[in-house]
Amino acid sequence: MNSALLLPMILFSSFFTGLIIFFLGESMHKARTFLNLLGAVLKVVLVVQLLAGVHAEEPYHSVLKLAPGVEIVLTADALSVFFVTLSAALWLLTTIYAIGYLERSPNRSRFFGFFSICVSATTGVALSGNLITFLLFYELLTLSTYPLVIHKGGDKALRAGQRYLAYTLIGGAILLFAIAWLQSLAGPVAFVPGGALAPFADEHAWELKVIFALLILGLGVKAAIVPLHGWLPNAMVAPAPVSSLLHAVAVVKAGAFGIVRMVYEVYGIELSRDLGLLHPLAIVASITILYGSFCALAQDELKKRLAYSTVSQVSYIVLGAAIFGPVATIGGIVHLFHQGIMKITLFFAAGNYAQALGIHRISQMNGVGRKMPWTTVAFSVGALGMIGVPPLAGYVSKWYLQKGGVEGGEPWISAVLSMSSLLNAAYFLPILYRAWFLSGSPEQEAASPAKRTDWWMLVLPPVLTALFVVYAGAFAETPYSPLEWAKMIAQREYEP
Amino acid sequence: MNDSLIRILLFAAVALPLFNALAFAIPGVRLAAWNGSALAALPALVLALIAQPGTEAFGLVVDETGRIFLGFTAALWFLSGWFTVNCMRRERHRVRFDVFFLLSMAGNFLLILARDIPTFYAGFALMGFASAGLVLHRGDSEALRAGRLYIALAVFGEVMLFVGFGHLAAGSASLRIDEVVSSSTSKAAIMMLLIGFGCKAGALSLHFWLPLAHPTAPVPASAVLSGAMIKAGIFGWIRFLPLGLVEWPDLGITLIVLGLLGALLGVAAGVTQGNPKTVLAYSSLSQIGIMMVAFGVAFLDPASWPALLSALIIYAAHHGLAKGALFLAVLPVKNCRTRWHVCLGCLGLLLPALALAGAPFSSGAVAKLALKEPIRYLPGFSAVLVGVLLPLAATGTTLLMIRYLSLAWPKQAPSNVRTSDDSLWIPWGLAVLSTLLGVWFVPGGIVDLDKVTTPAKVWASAWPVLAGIGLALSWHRLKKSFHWKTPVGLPAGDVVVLLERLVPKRIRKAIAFVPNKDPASLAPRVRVDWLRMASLAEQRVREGIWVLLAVLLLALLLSMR
Amino acid sequence: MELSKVYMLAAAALVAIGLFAILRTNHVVRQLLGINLLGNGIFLLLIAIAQAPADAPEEGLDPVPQAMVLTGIVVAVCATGFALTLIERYRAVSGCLTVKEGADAD
Amino acid sequence: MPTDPATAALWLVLIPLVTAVITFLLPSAGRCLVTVALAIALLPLMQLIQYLWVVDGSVIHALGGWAAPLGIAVSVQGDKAFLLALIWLVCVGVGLYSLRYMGEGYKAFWPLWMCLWAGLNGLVIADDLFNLYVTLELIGLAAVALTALTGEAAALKAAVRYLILGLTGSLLYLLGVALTYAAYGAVDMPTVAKVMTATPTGNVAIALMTVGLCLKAAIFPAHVWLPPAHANAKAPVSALLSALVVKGAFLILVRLWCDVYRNAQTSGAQEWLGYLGAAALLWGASQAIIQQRLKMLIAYSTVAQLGYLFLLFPLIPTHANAWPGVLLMLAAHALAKTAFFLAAGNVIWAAGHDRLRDLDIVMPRLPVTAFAIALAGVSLIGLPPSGGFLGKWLLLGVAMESERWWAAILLVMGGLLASVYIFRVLMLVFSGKAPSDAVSFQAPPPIMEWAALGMALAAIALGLASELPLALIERGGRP
Amino acid sequence: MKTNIIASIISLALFGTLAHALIELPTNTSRLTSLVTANLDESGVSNPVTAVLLNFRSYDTLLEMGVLLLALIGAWAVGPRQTLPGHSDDTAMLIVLRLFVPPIILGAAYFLWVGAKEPGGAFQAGAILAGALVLLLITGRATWFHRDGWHRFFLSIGMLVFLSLAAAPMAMGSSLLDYPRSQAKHWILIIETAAMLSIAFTLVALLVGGRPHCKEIAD
Repeated sequence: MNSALLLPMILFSSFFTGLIIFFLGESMHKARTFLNLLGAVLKVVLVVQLLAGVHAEEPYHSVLKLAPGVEIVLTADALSVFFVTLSAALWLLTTIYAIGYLERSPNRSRFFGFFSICVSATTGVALSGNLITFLLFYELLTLSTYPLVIHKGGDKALRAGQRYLAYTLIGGAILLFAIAWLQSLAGPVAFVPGGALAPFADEHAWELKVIFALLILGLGVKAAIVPLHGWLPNAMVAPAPVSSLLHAVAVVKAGAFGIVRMVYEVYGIELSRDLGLLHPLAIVASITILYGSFCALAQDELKKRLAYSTVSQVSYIVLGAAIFGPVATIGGIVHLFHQGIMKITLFFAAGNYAQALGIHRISQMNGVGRKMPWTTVAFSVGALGMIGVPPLAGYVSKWYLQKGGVEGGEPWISAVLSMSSLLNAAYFLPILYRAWFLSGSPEQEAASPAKRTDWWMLVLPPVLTALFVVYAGAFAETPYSPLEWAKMIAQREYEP
Repeated sequence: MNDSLIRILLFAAVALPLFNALAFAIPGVRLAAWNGSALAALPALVLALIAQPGTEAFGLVVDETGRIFLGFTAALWFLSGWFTVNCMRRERHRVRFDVFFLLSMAGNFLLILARDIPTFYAGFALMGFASAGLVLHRGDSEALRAGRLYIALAVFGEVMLFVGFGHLAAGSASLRIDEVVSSSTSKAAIMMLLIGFGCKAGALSLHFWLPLAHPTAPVPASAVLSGAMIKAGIFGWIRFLPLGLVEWPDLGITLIVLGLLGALLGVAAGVTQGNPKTVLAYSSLSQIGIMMVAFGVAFLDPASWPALLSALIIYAAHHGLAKGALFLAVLPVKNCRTRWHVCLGCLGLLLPALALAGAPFSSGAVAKLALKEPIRYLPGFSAVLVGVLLPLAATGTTLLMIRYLSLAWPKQAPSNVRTSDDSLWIPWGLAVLSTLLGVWFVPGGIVDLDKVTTPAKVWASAWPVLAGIGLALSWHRLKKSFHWKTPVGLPAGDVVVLLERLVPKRIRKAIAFVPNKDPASLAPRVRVDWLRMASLAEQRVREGIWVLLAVLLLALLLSMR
Repeated sequence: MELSKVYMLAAAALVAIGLFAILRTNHVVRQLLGINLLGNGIFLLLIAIAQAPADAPEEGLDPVPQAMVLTGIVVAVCATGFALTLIERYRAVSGCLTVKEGADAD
Repeated sequence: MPTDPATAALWLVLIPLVTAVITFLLPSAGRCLVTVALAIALLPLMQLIQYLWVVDGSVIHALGGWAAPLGIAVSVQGDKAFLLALIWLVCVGVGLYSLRYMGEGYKAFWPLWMCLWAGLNGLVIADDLFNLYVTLELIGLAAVALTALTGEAAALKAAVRYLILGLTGSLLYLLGVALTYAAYGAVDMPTVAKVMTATPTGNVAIALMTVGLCLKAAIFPAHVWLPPAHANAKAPVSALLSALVVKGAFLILVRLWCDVYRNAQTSGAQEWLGYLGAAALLWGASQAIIQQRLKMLIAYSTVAQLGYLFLLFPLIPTHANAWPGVLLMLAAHALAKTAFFLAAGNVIWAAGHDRLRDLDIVMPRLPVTAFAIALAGVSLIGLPPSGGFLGKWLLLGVAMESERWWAAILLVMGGLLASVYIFRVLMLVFSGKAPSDAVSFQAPPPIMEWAALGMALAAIALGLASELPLALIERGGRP
Repeated sequence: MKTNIIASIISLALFGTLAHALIELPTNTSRLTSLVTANLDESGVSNPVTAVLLNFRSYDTLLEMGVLLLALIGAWAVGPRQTLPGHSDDTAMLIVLRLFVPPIILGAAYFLWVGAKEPGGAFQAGAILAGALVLLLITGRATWFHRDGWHRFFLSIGMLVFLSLAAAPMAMGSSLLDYPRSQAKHWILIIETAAMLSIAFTLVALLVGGRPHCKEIAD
């Protein structure tokens, strides 16, 4: 497949299946499942090919000219492929999980249609080559995830949807304003390793600072940075596959990915440091990390607690970007992947509990380990990974972040990280303790999970991702692990 | 040939317990795995015996100290594993206990054999969390309290280690322990690591989980907890602190003071305890205190570190084996079947107790003397301090041992009570034997026999024991004549009782402060009057359209002047 | 001031009166009358413009404004005819001839 | 077929007129005649665009062989061709929809619509001020007649108010034309432009013309007739009115200020139009948010979107990107608004009413219409993939270059306000209410739903495949 | 009362600005009279106004006829259904009919013909003819209302003829409304007669208002 065609193929493989699914009737289960899986598998295959290509430093570039100074550019560099692989792999698992999860629920064609469009939007965000393309897919992501958030209907969902829209659209508007301003200053800005704004730094220093603040504000909404994270816990009203997709793969990551892009490929790490942008960003990220974990302590609803934990975990990525030095970058970028797989495991498990035993609150989770051993094992692996227990993925990213922090001359970062790990332990370990050691009240004991023929659809994804968490952590040094890829990214980022 | 054998053994040491634990998950294989937990420690034991120091494989290494630590730890795990097989057969959550038992074993071996920081830290964390399972095993409220404390301290310790390792490895590219320790100079790292490993070892001010956790855990678990896992903290100090490289006098002194205080507190609190296992826990506390003194000395006078190292190794080995034997004794001794069993039990108890107290010709004496040797040449008042106080600690230990014996004296089981079955006696017996012989046959022959047998040395190790016995006898007579009741015991885990009353109220209030309500419900519905006001405004514009157009016309004309 | 200026001012007056008639009432037929007045005022203005300027009387009337007036008148007639029909239908349906800015928003 | 483009454009005026007369003669044959007319009109349109593609310049054509100041001239250039194509596309969409919507009744709809179409085409290509008055009148009367077509009290009242204000507006415009003739001796735009100097009569003329045209274009203070008229008319009619009719007057205003009265230093006055635009943007959106009826909401959204066009009015002659941006904005709004009104027609066809509060049972059962509303909404808000976004993007660039921060912020704010009322409608689709048979529901015919969706897709396509239209607009210079 | 004051203020202001603008009018503005007289002989008519109306600016007139037809269509679409006055044999009316209708028709024809030279033409003739038709209408003899087909034909004859004659030159290669210079006079005459007819009938139809109630006119 020649290289110019591969990127649009990846982008549209899930888009077209999504459109077709839209118009499938509700009753056509087989056709819909087949199309879903076809789209997912096709995308994974193409992404693998892209992986090989980018590893071999092949150039991938396709352009669609819209207007003077407005071009849709798709490129595939190491960072974008990293995010695309994450979204493609996790989308395949989430699709399987969603098919099992929404077994008998209404309007599934609509759900899977928007589901596929949302992922193609995420791929678009990853593969975008310049700011305008990024903005295009960033807004498309908002549009395609809104119907997913309010899929269940009912005024609670609608209210959550309203909040979600209010935040994301305002964020999008700010981003639009900032990008337009940037374009009026520096012409159409493309993503160039090492940043493209250096020549404009001297006379526009002040404006560039304000624009950076606006960009972070715009992206911060999706990356759930503290003052702008309000929508995330409320979006938990969505069904489990959606909240897992939102938190692990699509929306939240798009925000964090955007911030990483801005710092490294629009402003460039040196310019950001010279303009003194990194320090405030690091402070904001740290506040988010601590605040998110602290709030998670107080939540009794399982998904709400996971949501707040996401708020804090995503800011690790931002923190990684905000510390000058390749080691911290590696930590930040690899956490992009690790947080994805860990958080999606937790949400799959949460979804299983809700679906099989009707458990939504942590107080009801006593003795759930015995009843659903595999799911709870996956949940435990995910939770321990989140805390940063060594052999698992979370430890690797925290280790690099902290090492980068110390080397980058900011020791307070290791204090923040350790404080956050403690808080993580404080809100995850009680859950594990309830699941494994306590036995539930008599009627909970009796409520055995409804035996279903396709239970594997629900249990297999979390176990797989849990295994992947262990693989990414324990075998971090092997050639094709996320850590190696992150090292390659950091190396390309700092070398040009 | 034996090189590939050693490589297999290295791998098996860590892998066997792990796979054994995982085997439990698959229902079919469960039965076979059952008695596997005993054999899981064998490869490590064999490895410790035959491996030459310095062999490396799969990211694991067996060096000098590692080999000895591995030796006595593997022995202890093997014996308590064997003990578990027999005593836990009828327990309710048998499978869960075995899984956690095997996982802790794997973690322990991994951290001893680790070559680089991540592997060490992985082993340490695995052992930490798995052993929490052991502590929580009984599941009643007391176990829950001890377990929560244990986990809290374990996590705090790990986080400290995490930050410490970060600072330690800041400069260097590679993560091998030896390279990293030698290259790093950051003082913060040393402090962090001290605290981190202190939590695990139960150093003073971080010790309050120990007297609670050990008694509530089942017997084999507490044997391993007290014997092997505490030593992991010591092993961590030995491995990671730049002893012999950095001279840090004030840290040395604080360590010495803390050590001695710990030793004395251990004795003071332990004597008044009612439960034999708690007494033993406090005795471990005091022994750790003594070891801390050694580390303090190392910081004061880095040159003395090699000697101190060998002393510490012996001391750790001796304490591990003795404490293991004493803990394992609690169950079989309680209700013996026959009189013969009773006297055998007495013998079995006396020997390790004496060894622990440091009676002459026992492993304890050897260890204590080895420890005193380098301290004697210390400059200044610290030498005196150590010279006098160490023997005092020894007497304290003797007192504790006597208290323990009085509590756990073997009695003939009355006819109606089920006696402890004989299978328990064999592993216990072996444990006692190992305490006696172990130190002597320490592989590599660190100990040279002649030094111990000189009369001066004999007397030096004898008088503290005798003083201890004397004190106990006089105390006993006084109590009888004045009918004193034994004074009310300090509640186990003294400091924690205080903490529990103080802290929780504030924590709970802080957590409640976090907004848990759904913020959307806060926005009052304001739409209605807005609606009326807006339609009125539209009305106004409709009526006043011509005025507005006239104003527009005027504005256009004026602006064109 | 020559005759054409007088006509122009008269035209301006007619326009003003027409506008006044439209503005002061919301009775639709009166407003329509006002519109016709306004239209005639404009046509008068156009004719006044068609007058030859004082300094070149020989040129006579400029036919283009006259043509415009003719077309304007036809358009005005059509508009008024259609308007009256519409108003008649409006009265038949809603019973009143005024378009008050009533409370009902639409 | 004629070779020179101006004649092709004139065919675009003649075809609708002829169809109007014939449909008047044979009322029952209205529907097929109009479809034929729409098909035939494609020929001259294609030829016009193809010709302009080759010849990069504005073509002026004297009608009846008489040169400009005496006779009437007609000119065609890139942006006018784009507008003619837009008008044709909207008429095709409305036509397809009305085939089934009007059915056998309302025979007068077809000839009135054809007259409207002829008037619009005439207005776009006209170069003569008086001719513009006649086309304005033609459009105005046709629009009022179409509004009153339903015959209900509310529609008639709206039609009467529209007529009164419309007639006043065009007469004020005529007064302006008369004064211009008096001041500059000609009514032909290029001639007047050449001889233009800042005389008091000229100033008064342009002021009067602006007020008249503001009334016709329903810009902020003069928007009062628009919502009732557009809301109570039939769906295809309100689509035509909102998308095209109000834009006609705006186009004349642009021609007047940017071509004719360009060098009579009137830049100060144009600022006022910019402020009017800002007021319209805010007023329209805030009113739309609180409306209780779907079509009123859409009508007020038109008032708001017109604000976009006026916002950067003063910059049109000076900045390169301004005019393409405005045109793209105009086209995207036309297509999206047509889709929105046609979709509203479907909803009313299905539910029998358009009270927003009770639509949450009906909307979930109209997936295609909901999708059309969603896509149209995306373009109205100005979210990326759509034409609306591209227009807004270009205008943002212009606003930033000219340091008009308030305009830039308003552009972005407008989008946000629009999203409030758009998603208010879209939320109804996800109400999750089970379809109860207590509520009467009559599924609209598929062609009507697909027509609405087609127009919405066109609005989105304008954003993606915008290279062609933008190149067309660049052909033949700008105002 | 308040609206009166506001209305008067606004209209006075408008009067003031208009007066100011008109007084300031420069007297030497160029005019199109000379141009018209120069091309008058080619236009095929001697009356300059008719020349401008039907030749130089014939496009305006074409659109204006369109507006006329549009107004009618609108009125019929919107207006209420009207009932035509019944057939009256009142002798006085008969006498009036016989006395006035023929001269009016003759007068209309004269005005039509004289338009080429003197002020007159299609619109004036149409208006006069409408007068005659009104007389017929009042006396219930408006037979053409009852035959819908013919009635629509007469209403749209003006537009039909004008459009065909306007489009003819395009078919012959030259542009719209470009009458052949030589026969311009005849073409204008044909257009004017057709226009007169349709103007007359439209004015009467507008007078009636909506569409009349008749048996054979299907709605």
